[in-house]
Amino acid sequence: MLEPVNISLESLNLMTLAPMLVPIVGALLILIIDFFKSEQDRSLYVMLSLLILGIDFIFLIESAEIFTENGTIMGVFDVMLIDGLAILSQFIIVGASMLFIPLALSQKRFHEFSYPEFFALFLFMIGGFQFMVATDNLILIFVGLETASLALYTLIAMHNRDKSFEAAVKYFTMGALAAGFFSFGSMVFYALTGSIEINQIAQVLQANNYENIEFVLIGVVFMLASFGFKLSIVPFHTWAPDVYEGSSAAMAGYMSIVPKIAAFVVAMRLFEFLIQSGIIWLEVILYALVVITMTMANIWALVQTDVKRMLAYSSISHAGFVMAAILIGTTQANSALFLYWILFSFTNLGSFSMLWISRQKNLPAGQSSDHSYNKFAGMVKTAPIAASIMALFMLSLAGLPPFALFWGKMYMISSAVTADFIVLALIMALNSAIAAYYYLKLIVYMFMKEPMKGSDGNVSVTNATLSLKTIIGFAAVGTIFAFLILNTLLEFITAFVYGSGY
Amino acid sequence: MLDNILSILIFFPALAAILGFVVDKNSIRTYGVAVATIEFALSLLLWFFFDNSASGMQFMEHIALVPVFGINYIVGVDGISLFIIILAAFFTMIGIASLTDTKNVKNMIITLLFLQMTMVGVFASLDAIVFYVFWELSLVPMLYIIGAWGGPLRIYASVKFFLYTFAGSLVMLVGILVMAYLYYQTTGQWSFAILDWHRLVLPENYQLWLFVAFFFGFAIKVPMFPFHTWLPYAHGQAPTIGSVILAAILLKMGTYAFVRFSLPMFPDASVYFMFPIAILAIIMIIYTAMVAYAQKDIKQLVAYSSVSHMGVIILGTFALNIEGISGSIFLMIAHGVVSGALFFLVGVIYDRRNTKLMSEFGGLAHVMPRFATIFGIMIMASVGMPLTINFVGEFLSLLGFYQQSHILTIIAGIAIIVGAIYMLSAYKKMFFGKVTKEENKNLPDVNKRELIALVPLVIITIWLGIYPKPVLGPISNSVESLVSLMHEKAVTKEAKARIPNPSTLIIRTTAQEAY
Amino acid sequence: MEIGLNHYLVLSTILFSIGLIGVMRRKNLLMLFFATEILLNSVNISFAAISHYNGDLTGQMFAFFVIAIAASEVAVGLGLLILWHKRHNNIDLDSMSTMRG
Amino acid sequence: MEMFLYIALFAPLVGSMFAALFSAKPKTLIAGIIPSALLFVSFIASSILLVYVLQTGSSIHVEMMTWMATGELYIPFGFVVDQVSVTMMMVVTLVSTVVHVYAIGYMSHDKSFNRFFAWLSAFVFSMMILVMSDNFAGLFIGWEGVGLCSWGLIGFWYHKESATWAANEAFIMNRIADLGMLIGIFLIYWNTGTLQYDEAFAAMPALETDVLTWMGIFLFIGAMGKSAQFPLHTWLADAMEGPTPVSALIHAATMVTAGVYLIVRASPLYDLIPNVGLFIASLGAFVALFAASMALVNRDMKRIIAYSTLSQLGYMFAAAGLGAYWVALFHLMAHAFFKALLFLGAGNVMHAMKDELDPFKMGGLKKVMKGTFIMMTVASVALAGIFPLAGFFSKDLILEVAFIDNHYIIYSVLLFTAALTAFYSFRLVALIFHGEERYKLFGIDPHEAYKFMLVAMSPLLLLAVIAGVFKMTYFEMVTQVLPATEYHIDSPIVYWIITIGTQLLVGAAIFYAYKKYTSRDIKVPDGTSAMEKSFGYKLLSNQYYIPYIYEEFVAKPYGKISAFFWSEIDQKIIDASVDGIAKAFYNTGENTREMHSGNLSTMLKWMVAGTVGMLSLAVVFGLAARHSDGVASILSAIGVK
Repeated sequence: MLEPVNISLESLNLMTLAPMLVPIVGALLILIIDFFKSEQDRSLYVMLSLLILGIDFIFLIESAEIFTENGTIMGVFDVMLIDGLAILSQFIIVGASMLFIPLALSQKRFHEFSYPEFFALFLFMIGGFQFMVATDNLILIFVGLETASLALYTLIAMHNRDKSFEAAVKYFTMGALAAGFFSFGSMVFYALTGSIEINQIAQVLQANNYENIEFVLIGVVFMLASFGFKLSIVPFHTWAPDVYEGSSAAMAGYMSIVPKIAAFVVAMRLFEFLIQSGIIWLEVILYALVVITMTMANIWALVQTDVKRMLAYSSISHAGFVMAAILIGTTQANSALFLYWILFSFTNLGSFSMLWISRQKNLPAGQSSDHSYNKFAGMVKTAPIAASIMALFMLSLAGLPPFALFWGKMYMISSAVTADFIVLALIMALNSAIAAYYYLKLIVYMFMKEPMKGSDGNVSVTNATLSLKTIIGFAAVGTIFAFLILNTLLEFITAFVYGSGY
Repeated sequence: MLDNILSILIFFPALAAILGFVVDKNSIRTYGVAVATIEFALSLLLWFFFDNSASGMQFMEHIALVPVFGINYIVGVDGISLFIIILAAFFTMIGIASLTDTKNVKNMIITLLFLQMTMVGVFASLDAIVFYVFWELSLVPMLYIIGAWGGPLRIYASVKFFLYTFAGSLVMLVGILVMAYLYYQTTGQWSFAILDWHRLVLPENYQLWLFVAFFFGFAIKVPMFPFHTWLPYAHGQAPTIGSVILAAILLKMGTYAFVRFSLPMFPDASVYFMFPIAILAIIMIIYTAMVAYAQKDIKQLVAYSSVSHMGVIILGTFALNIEGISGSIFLMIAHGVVSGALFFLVGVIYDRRNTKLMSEFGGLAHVMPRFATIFGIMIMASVGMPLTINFVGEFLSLLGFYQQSHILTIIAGIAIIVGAIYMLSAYKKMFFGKVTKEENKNLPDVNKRELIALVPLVIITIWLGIYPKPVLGPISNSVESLVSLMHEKAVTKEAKARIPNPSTLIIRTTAQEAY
Repeated sequence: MEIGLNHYLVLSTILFSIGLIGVMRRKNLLMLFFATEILLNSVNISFAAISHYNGDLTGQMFAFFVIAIAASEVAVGLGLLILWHKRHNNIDLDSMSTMRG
Repeated sequence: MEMFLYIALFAPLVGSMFAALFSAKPKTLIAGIIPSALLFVSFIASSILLVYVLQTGSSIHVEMMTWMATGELYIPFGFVVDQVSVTMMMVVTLVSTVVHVYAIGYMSHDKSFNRFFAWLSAFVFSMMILVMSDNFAGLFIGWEGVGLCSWGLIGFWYHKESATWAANEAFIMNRIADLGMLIGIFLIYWNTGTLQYDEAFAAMPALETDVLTWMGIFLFIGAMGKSAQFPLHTWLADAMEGPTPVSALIHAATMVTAGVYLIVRASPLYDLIPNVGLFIASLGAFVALFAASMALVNRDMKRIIAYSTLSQLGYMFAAAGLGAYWVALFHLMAHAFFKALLFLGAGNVMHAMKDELDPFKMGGLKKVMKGTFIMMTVASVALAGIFPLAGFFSKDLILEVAFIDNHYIIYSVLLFTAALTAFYSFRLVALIFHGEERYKLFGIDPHEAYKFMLVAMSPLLLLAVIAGVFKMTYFEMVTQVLPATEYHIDSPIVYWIITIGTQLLVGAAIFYAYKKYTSRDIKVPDGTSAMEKSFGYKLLSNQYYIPYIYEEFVAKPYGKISAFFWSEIDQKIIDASVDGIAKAFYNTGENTREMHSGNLSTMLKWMVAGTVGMLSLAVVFGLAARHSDGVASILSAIGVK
């Protein structure tokens, strides 16, 4: 006879589940509304999603408060792990999502936003990501990852263009392979340690002093491959440009931020202890991956003719840059990762939103892509403010002070310097110079070239609405005045990262 | 108000620029002139209340920005930076006032006002990160000015300018961060305050590496040989106002930074690298002067001459004694005035003929006597005629370096020969001889608007050449404390020997003692 | 000969490799999906075997989750496949390369 | 007295600025008169100072204001009027007053009349600074200032290619020398800690000879440029492109003697380094001969006089180099008078001959230009050193100095040169004023210059005749600051032999020149005569091919190297490598973008490849770690630590 299960509800710490449950419940709510009263305007769903995310955010604030008081909490059979990383990354996930959702209210009507399923899936995805970051159980990570990914594939496909199907299929197939890698990697760790909780894996490995080092490394390789895919690390990045190109600009912007921070957190949990235990191989491999990803992505971005594709490569490069934090592995580096990503989300969402507002319903005549550089030629004459804001985002992405991303870069490079990675710091710095070229290229087009013949001047801002403008304004203000909140952010992040032992 | 005068000086133009978007484009020029004049008046006020006898920082302001990481908004001026700030305000003023009719004049003026903010900011900031912010930010308006109003190759030139200097500064950024880390290691506190860093004594090998890191940022900005090739393009393509400000102020950022960062922070490294840098400077002086001689385009010629003169500034800076450093700082101002004026002058003729090729001119002295006179004065100033502003700087720079090396100074002194060669032959080509081209026969002489810019420059050129004391005095005071700081901080014996100890020097205020 | 843990692991690895090769070689989208299924399920074998060997249930739990995820993947994948087929009348990988560079 | 000092110094500046006000306007007579009047004022003030200095024997020293002061360096605008500088002031103000007045007539038809006076007075001001400064830096101001004005005045007729070329040449050559001067100044500063003459000289005896030698050499290099000593001499002859009053003032009387003045000023230094002095003297003697030889065959009136100037400068340097500073200064003064006179006379001739310069095309002008004829003859006699004119007292004294100091080579060179001097001077006089009236062939109608120009020249005439009278007064005055060596040949017989011998030699040369060049056979040379075809003649008339060598081996290569630097090094190496880096990145992108072929299969293969790559590395590393002992032994076996 099995003994009756006897668990006190309190020990489950159900509160830990609350933030993840909010979007899931919200998604169900949206589906239910649709069930009872279909054919509602998208603005309803947008606002509902926004509210739900708002509630999510409030829960997050609460857990942040709890964390500051009590430190890390485990819950639900010790499956949930609410530590600083989890809270910080959820802040980014939810915050960025809140910035994204209003972009659905564009001037032009796009297919996907008229479906309530879109918003439901979107919320599911957020829930998935939240699960993913708030646990160190490989199963839950896997489940969260796949929930989110599957939702994301669908969201991309819902853009309902040939290219978006293509993108979705590519993303999906590669995602499936990555899932295979993940499960294989988990299996190896399980085989080695008999556990699927990262904490315990680490303990066991350290206890037996990495005796089966080659098997550990095999596991690490598969994990790296799997997260390399999510983080678009070269050579696992090939999906990124196509998927970005295939999905709507807003979605692309979103993809460059949220899935990656989730993956970063998991990567941090997984690789940090390995790095700390001084496996040279991992250090070398990560070093190589970081440098190659940053540099090659930048180089590929140089030759692009489409702005969105360029931004895709630029996002890859930024991911490589941030990946350095995992390699460096100090508290400062990990804090820098979060700082960078918060600032990056402002800027990158802003720049993708700028593409979004310049989006036409159909491909402009004589163009092979939605956002070719040519389209922006002479924008300063037709839409000076939009051009200035776009330039602002570009300069920020290039790491020009005092705009948001500069501070992230600076802090990240500083962390490299502090950990004696001087050469890496130099490479990171000089990559900004390469990157500056293609960001400048857009500025050159906007400010120094004559407008294309036949463009009526409004082309560049056709898709703008108040809500889009608000988001862009928000991002722009955030980009310019980032230095004002920097101290608060830094204190907050450092405390949380430090508090979770990274 | 005086407590915040530096912040006002920095941010007033930026604020005015933002408000400028509202101003109608027919009135924008007046607006620009008014703003720049106010700014200039404020900078004069700064000078007026500046304590000439003090050597330290004045008008300091301190606002915490990111205290956890030691980044603070700290500004202040001493004799070294004061005059460059005034010069920046001055050039913006006369630049806007004499602006010829261009397309998009509104954008131009707003950009210039932004540029002014960054320029003043660079010279006033005493926190490395804030310095870096302004340093980098100054690229953007200049990029726009060259790229939007420049010549046929403007995009290439502007992007090259931006990327090249940007790449150099990024290496410097790493240097800054390393420096901050070393400070953190030593004191347990993050700080980017330059004055804090000045007090930090570093072992020699650290100094060497850091020196190199900073060197890239500064050398490209200066620009030192062999990093100079962006400059002829930038100047060649930039509109007049862009060249003027680039030559007069932006280039000085590099040399100023050497004085502000490299020397006091890395005295041993400065001594260690003195000769390599001096050799680079000499190559700059002679080689670029020769290249200037080979130019067909007068603006390119002036651009290369700028590089050549910057070599003398570098040489003076690395003399590491009071004479040399004071001379080099004075020469920064002098070169600003003179090369700024030369670019104005080239602009005058370009406006009339739309060409800068010297072969298109000839005999201009017949048709434009006033123009020829002013051009002549500036050329003579440029070749270092005594009683012009440049001579004081060049003389002191070379004099200073002579203490460190006789041979190198003699070679560097060739500057005064090769400088005369290209300048005089250019002057001869453009102004002497008969008027051969029909188009040149009826060129109007300089007009009032152009005189607004040129006459003050001529006056300054001669006034400060005859009586440099009001400027040289404060510079000298600050440099004296700089040199004594370097002497105290120096770790190696060689550095101690190379850097004089100012407290043992006899500073005179009159020659009468001997009689 | 007794069948031990290693045999299962070797089998799993072989299957995984087959899956990998399939992923690389297949030009038909449907076959590609099959290959990914092989990948995932090969891992399940290992999980089950290790779980049995270790005497705890975690591995089997993982395997169940993998199965569930594989199933939902198939659902989404087939959906996408059908959409693609509807539009292009083929499911050839080489036909989807409009985006490049 | 300070007031007079300032008046003497600044009156020319005021005059210059006054004239400059009118510089863009057509001829305004007052723009010539006022500067001339102010120069006269300056002359009067100088005279008062002279009297003061003579009477009291003391010097006047003022410090007007600080110029440069930083670190230990302190340079004031300080001025000193002592026996040496007051001599120079007298020469400068007197000659320049004369030249100014003369120029009012000479330039009366020039459209840039006003500009001329602005430059000319500015020159005088610079020259006054040069001679009056109490420190080396101030001297350098004047030094460069006169160079600038010389540039402006040589290139005064800027529409002429040759004039502007000569102006630039003069400026650049002078700059080469100025570098030496500058280095000399640096040396003085870093070794004595000051640039004030008196302090620096006071500190010098304590210094090492090496250092002093270098100081002497570098200062002398400076002097070589300004005084056009070999090898920097070519500019002086070319400078004759300027208006003749300029040649008289700048390139005969004042500026070119600045080098001599510098050596005299720095006599305390050169006294300490007799070796350098000997070198200076030797070079001076060489230049004297060298220049005189070129004057022998030249066919350009002004150039002949210019070479003569050069030659006389050689004399002065010979004297100064031998330590006879007061003799050098005395010759400088006397030379200023008669050479300026000679030039102004030549100017009259030029005017008369419509700017014709070839004396072979003149002849017999004494009939129409009596006044000029007399003046130029007297000046030539003075130049030749015939008793009792000025040249006798100053030039023959230099010969004596060389003789007494036992430098017989220098002595004989100088003596020979004296004969040559007499020859070419009277060759010129004979060709211009005597013989056939060859000018008629060219349809020129010569006329005498304005009366007032001749009147203006008369003080010079007077001084050229009687300057020798002041020798003893002068000696007593300047030797208060200069070494007072009296040069007397002990044995009266030797003295008389030498003196009379010299006079006879010179007289013979004059006679020969007259004989040769007053004959009716003189034709305008057409390059066919045997003499003209001889190597010696060609060598001399081409100035020893030195300008040619400079052009071919310095100027042209400089241009070529510059062009090479620009097009090959700057653009093709430096700039191309910068662009090359950028291009390399870009091309890498272009070449590897095929990685993103858009084909899903390829993408998957990349993923698998990446994994497999890492996997193999992992296995290698894992095995290596496991068998680290074995690996280490293998590695050490192949020599890797």
